[in-house]
Amino acid sequence: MEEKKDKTGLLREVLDGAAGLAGSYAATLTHLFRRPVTEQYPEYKRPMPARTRGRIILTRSPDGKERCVACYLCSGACPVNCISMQSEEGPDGRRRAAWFRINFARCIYCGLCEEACPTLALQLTPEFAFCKDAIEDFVYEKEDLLVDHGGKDPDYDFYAHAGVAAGRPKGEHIGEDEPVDVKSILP
Amino acid sequence: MTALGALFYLLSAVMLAAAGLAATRRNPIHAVCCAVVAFLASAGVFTVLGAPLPGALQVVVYAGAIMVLFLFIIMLLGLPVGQGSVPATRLAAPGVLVGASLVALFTLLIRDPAGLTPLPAATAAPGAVGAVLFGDYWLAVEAVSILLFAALAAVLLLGRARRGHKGGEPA
Amino acid sequence: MPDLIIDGRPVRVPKGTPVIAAAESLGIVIPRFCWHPALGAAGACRMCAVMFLDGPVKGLEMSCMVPAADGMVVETFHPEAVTFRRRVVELLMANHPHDCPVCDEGGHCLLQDETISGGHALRRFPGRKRTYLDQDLGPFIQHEMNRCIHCYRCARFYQEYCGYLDFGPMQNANRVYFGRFASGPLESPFSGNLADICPTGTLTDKPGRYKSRRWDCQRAPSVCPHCSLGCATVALSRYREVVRVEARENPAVNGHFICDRGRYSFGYAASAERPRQARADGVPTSMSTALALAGTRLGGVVEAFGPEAVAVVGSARSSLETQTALTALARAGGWRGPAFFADRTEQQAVAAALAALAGGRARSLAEIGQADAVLCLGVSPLHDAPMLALSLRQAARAGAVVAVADPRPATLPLPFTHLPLAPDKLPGAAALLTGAEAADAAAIQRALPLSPELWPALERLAPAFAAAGNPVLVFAPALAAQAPADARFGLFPVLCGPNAAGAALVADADAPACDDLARAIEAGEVKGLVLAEADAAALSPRLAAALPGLETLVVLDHLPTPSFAAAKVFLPTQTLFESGGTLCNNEARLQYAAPVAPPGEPVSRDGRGGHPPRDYARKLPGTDPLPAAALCAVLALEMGLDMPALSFAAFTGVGPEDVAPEGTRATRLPAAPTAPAPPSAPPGQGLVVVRDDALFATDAYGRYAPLARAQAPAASVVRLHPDDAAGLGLADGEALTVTVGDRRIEATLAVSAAVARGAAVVPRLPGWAGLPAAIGPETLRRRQP
Amino acid sequence: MTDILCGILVMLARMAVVLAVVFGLAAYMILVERKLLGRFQVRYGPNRVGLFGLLQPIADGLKMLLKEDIVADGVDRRIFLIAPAIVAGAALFSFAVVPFGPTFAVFDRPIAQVIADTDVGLLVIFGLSSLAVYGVALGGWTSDNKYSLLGGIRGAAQMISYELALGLSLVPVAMMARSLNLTDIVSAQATLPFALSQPVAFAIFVVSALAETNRIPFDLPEAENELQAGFHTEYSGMRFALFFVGEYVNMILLGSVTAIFFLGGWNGPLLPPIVWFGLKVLAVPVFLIWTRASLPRLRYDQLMALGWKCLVPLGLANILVTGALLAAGR
Repeated sequence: MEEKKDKTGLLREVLDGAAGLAGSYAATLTHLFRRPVTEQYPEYKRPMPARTRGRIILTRSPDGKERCVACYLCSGACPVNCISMQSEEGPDGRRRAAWFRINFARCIYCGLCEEACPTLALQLTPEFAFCKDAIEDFVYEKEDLLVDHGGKDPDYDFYAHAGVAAGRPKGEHIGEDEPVDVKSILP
Repeated sequence: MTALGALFYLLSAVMLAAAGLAATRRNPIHAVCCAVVAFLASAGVFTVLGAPLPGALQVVVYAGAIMVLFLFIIMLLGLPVGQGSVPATRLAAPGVLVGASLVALFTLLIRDPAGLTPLPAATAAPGAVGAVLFGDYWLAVEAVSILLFAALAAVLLLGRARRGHKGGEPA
Repeated sequence: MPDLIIDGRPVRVPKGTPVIAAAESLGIVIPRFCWHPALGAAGACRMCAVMFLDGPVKGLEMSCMVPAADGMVVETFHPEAVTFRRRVVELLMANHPHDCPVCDEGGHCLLQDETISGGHALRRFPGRKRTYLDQDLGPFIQHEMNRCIHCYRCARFYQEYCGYLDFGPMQNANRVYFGRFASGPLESPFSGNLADICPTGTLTDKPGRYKSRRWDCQRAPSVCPHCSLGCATVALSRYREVVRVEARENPAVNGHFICDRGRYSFGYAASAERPRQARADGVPTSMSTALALAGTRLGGVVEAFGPEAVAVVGSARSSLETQTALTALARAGGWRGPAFFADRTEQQAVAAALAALAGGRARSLAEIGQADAVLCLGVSPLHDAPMLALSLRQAARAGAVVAVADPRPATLPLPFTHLPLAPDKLPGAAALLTGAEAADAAAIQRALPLSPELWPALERLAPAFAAAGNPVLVFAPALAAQAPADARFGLFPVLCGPNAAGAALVADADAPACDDLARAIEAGEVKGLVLAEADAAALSPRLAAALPGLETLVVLDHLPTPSFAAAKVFLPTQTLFESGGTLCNNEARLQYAAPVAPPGEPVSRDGRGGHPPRDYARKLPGTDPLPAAALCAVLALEMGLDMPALSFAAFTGVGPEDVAPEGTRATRLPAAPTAPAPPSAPPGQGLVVVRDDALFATDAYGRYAPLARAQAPAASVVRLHPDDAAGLGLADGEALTVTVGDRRIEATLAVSAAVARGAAVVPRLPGWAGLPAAIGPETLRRRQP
Repeated sequence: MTDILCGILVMLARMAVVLAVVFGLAAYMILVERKLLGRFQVRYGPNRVGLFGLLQPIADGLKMLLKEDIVADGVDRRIFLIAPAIVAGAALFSFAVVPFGPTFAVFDRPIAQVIADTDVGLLVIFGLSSLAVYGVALGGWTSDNKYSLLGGIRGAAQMISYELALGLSLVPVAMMARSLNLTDIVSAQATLPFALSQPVAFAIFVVSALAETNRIPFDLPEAENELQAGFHTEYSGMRFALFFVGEYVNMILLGSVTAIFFLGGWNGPLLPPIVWFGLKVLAVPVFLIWTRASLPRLRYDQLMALGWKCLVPLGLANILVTGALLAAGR
C-alpha cells in the first residue's frame, strides 16, 4: 500500500514533522511564562456563586417558622435515596417534619431535591468543604439542617399562598375570596 | 601478595563460582544472572591485569548486549521454572567429556615449560588494538563481518519464508 | 354486543357499556373524575371527552355518557379532545388551592395527574379563588373543601350507593358544597371509602393523615380478617408499620369497597402491646431458648403421660397454612386436636353450613346484590358482616325484598323487614318464608303465636319470597338445618371468624372441641397444651378456666390475649401482614393475602417520635416473631418429631398455587353431617343470651387495634324487649351489674321493641363469654349506687 | 606510604564529593522537574513544603523511607530486591569515569577532577549504561504481574535497540578525538564543540540517550495508561525510590556525558571551567523536562521504526562520511 515517496515528499514530511515538534516545544515554552491559573485553595477561597450546589439547609419563612412541610418530594426526587423523613402535624396545625435526615455521605449534590422542593425550604448552599472523621457524622438531622434565615429567597411564604387553614383562616390567603356561606339563600 | 593480586584471585573466584552456578541453575533467569556476574567478574579480571579495553568490551558486548538478548528471549518465551539444580545423570556424558579435556589441558600446560613462564604485560591500549585489528587482520575482520551479515540475512529470509508459508501476512 | 373501534383497535362489549369502560377493557384509560365503575356516569366533570369520528354519535362527546354502539369510531387522543380536556383541567384548577405539598392525596391524586399530564403549569385566570370552610367529619375522613372539583362522586356513593343521607351536596352554582348540615362524625359504616373514591384531596384518610406518600409505601394485596366475608384489601406499610388499608377490587366478593371495620382495624399489628419477644415462665427470653424449652416441656409431658396428654388448639383467625401446620404437628406427635371450635355443636354447624353450599348453591356478595329476595336468618348484616349490608342495599335498589329474622335490633340503609324473633322461633319463620311450609295466615299464626305484631309482615313477605326467581338465604351456621331444599334459594352462610370455614375444612369430623379438651384437662388426661393464635377466654371460658391445671401451656400468638399472660412458654408469631397467608371465607372461597410489612418494631416507636436511632449495626428491634407454621415446624424438629409435609390442598382440594387473584372456591366440602339441632327454647323462665357484634372492636383483631377500640362504645350495653325489661323490673338506660361466673361487669340497659321477646342481647366480648345460655334476674341486676 | 595514604584520601574525598553532588542534584532534579512541569502546564507545582516547596525532596525522601516495602506474593525475592539497585548502581558507577574539569594542583600535587581517569572511559560509560537494562528487565520479570512483565520486555527491547544507535553516534566522536579517554575528548573540543562539528551524531545521540533513560516520549516500559506503571508497578517504598533516583541520576549522567561528548565539557569563556561544566550538565535535564512537557509518547512500532530504520542507518552513514572526511583531511 505504501506509495513510493519522491524526494520532495520525504523532505516535506521531515520538515513538517520538525515544525510540529518545534510547535509543541514553543507552546510549552510560552506556557512557562504565563501566570499559573491554580488557586491556592486554603489561603484563597474563591467566592462561590450563590447557586453552587453544596451543603443542604432547611430554611425558614419570613415569619420565622419552618418552611419544610415534609411533603416527601425531595426524598422522592433524590436519585441516591439520601433523604428520609417523617411528617406530622405540628402544634400550630402546620404540616412539618417529625424528623428529617440527610445522609451527606451518600448525597451527590445533584440539586434535584432543591428543584423538587415546593416551599423553597430545602436549599443547597455554596458551602462544600465540611469534612468529618467518621462517616456516621455525615448523617445530618433536622436540628443540624435547620437555619434561621430564608436562604436564597427570603420573602417566600408557602402558607400565605396555600389554601389550607394553618395559621391563618380560610379566605385570607393571597388571592382568595371570603369563604362561601353554604346556608345562605341569597343568589 | 599485592592488593591487585588479591583482587585478581577474588574476581577469579567470583567468576568461577558464578559460572558454576550458571551451569547448574534450573531457573533460566537465575542462570542468565549468574552468567552476567561471571562476565562482569571476567571484565574485572581483564582490568586488573591492565587491559581495560577487553574488560570494557566484555561488559558492552557480552554482559550488556548478548545476555540481555538471552534474558529477553527467556522472558518472551515464559519458560517454566524448574526446581533445584540440573540432575547429574543427564549431564554425565558432557560433564565427563569437559572434565577430561580440562584435565588434558592443564596437564599439557604444566608439562610444557612454556606454560609456566609468566606472560608479558598485555598490550591492550585501544589505539594499538585498533591498529592490529584493522591493520594486520583487516581481511579476517571483514570476512567475519560479511559472514555475520550473510547469517543475519539468511535468518531474516528463513523467518519470513516460514511465516509466509503459514499463510500469514504477505511478505 | 356492539362492535366499535377505539384508537384504531376493534372491541366488542356488552350492550349498555359506556365508551369509557369499553376503552378501559382495551387498556386505554380515558381521563375521568366523576365516572366510577360502581357509581356509573354523572357527566359532571367533562374530563372524559373523546372524539367520535363515525357511528351514531359524532363529534366531541363525554365517553362516560355515551353507551357503546355498533359502528362507532372513537379517537381518545384527537387534538380537539386533548385541547378540550386541557382546558377543562385549567378551569377545574382555577379555584384549586396551591397546597399539593401539604395534601395527603398528593402522589395518587387524579387531579394532580391530569394537571401535570395536561401541561397546566401557569395560572392564567387572574380572579380570586373561591374558598369554603371545612367540617369535622369524625375520626376517619378529613375534609378540605377548597380542593373540591364537584365531581359528585362522594354524594353519589354516600347517598345512592350506601343509602346514608347525612352527607351530601348543598348550595348551588359556583358554591356547591359537599358536607354535613352540621359538623359531626359520618354515620355510614362505609365512610372510609370516600377517601378512596374522591379524585382529589377533598376527602382524605384521617388516621393516615400526614403519615406517608403513596410512592413510599410497600403495597401488597391482602384479605380482610375482621369478619368471615374476606373482602379484598390493599395494605400499605411504611417504616415497618401498616399505615393504611384500602379496598381492592374483587368483583366476586366486595366489588370496589370495604367497610370501616376492615379499613381501620389494622392497628393490632403495630400496637405497642403486641408481644414480640418469646417468654419462658413469663420472663422474656430468646426465641431459640423458648423453642427449646417448649420442646423439653412437651417432651416431658409425653414421656410421663404419653402423647395423648398433649393437645393442640387453633382458631378461626389463623391462616390455612397455620391450621394445616397445627394439624401436621398434632398428627406427628400423636397428640389430641387440633381443636378449632368452642364446642362440638358449633363445629358441626359450620361443617353443615359449608356442606349445604355444595351443588352450586353458594352465592357471593356480588350475586346477593342481584338477588330479588333475601332472608337474613340469625344474621345481623351490618354487625356480623358489614359488607353484606352494602350488597343488600344494591339488591334493594334493584327492587329486592329484604327480610332480617334476628333477635337483635337491626338497622340497615335500605327498606327491609325486621322480624325480631328469639332463636328458637327462627326455624319456624324460616320454614314459612322458604316455602318449607305453607305460609297462609293460619300457618303464620300457628307458628308464631306470641308475636302478633309480625303477622302482617310475614303475610306480606311470604308470597314475595314464593314468587322470587333468585332468592338468597343468608344464615348463621346454627341454622344450617333450615337451608331449604328448594334449589331456587342461593345460600350464603355468615360465619364467626375470618377463617372459620378453613378451620371446619381442616378439622377432623371427630376432632375434639375446646370444651372436650377442657373436660380432659379437668380429668387429668391432658397435661400439655399448645394454644396457637387462639384466645382461650374468648373461645371457650371452660377451657380458660382449666388452663391452670396444665403442666405446660405453650402459646403461639401475636395478640396480647389473656392466654398470652397465662402462657408457660410464649412464642411470638407474625401477623397476616408480615407472613401472608391463605384465608377461606364464608362461601368457601380461598384467597391469598400477600406479606406487605417487614417484621419489626415500627420505626416511629423505635425513634420514640423523634428521629430513629443511627446505630445501623444493631439487630432491628422486634424482629423475633416467625410465621406460626414455621414455629410448628421448628417445634417438631426440636422434639424430634417427623412432621408430615401437609398442604391445605389435602383439606380444601385447592392448592396454594391454584388460588386465583379473585379467590378460588374450595372443591372439597364436608360431606353433609348430621345437621345441628335447631336452637331450642331455654328451660324455665330465663332469657336466651344472644351475642351481638359492634361495628368496631368486637372481632378478635379489632379488640387490640387502638383506633378501632377508640370507636367502641364506652359502656357495654345489654338490650332487652320492653316486656322482658318490665318483667325484670328494669327501665331503659339503667345501670346494670352483670354477674359472669364470679366476676361482675358493669353495663347499661337499652330497651327496644326491635329486640326479640325472651332474648337478652349482650356484646360479643371476651369478658362476656362466660355467660350461660340463658340468664335470669340473678344475673342482671340494677347497679346499686 | 604517605603518597598512597594521600592518594586514597584524595580518592575517597573525590568519591564523597561526587556522590553528594549527584544525589543532591538528583533529589532536587525531581523538584525542578515537578516545578517546571507545573509551569509548563500553567500551574504552580509543589509549593507547600518549605519556601517555594524547597523542602519537598526531603519530605518525599522521608515518605519513601517510612513507607512499607511491600514484596508481593509470587515474586522471585532475590531478584526483586536487587533489581532497583542495578538501575541506580549502574548510573552511579558511571560517574567514576566522568571528569568535571581540568586537572589542577594542590601543593604541587596534580589532582584530576575525575575518580578514575581511564583510557576507555567512553566504553565504560557505554557498558555501564547497557547494564541498567537488567534492572528494568529483571524488575519487570520478577514482579509476577503481566503489566510489569510487558514493561520489562519493552524496556529490554528498547534499550538494546537504542544502544546500537547510541554506540554508532559516539564512534565519530572517538574518531575525531582519536581517543576513548573522556578528558582527551573534552580537550579535542577546545575550539569547537562536537555538537557543531558533528550535528548528525549529536542528534542521534540525544534521541537515543533519551530512549535509554526511558523518559517521555520513550517511556513505553512504564506507560501509565497502558501498563499502570510498567516494570515498577509492584515496587513501593525505598525500592521504588531507588528506581526513581536511578532515573534522575541517569538524567544527570546524560547531562554530563552530553556535555563531555558534544558540548565541549568545561571549555568556555570567562567563567571558571567547573561552572561551565555545571551549566552544560544542567541544561540537558532541563531540555529533557521540556521535552516531557511537549511531546506525546511514541507508539511501540514507531519507536522501533525510528531506532532501526532511521537512527541506525543514519549513524552508519555518518561514520562513513566522517571517516572519509578524516581520511581526506589527513
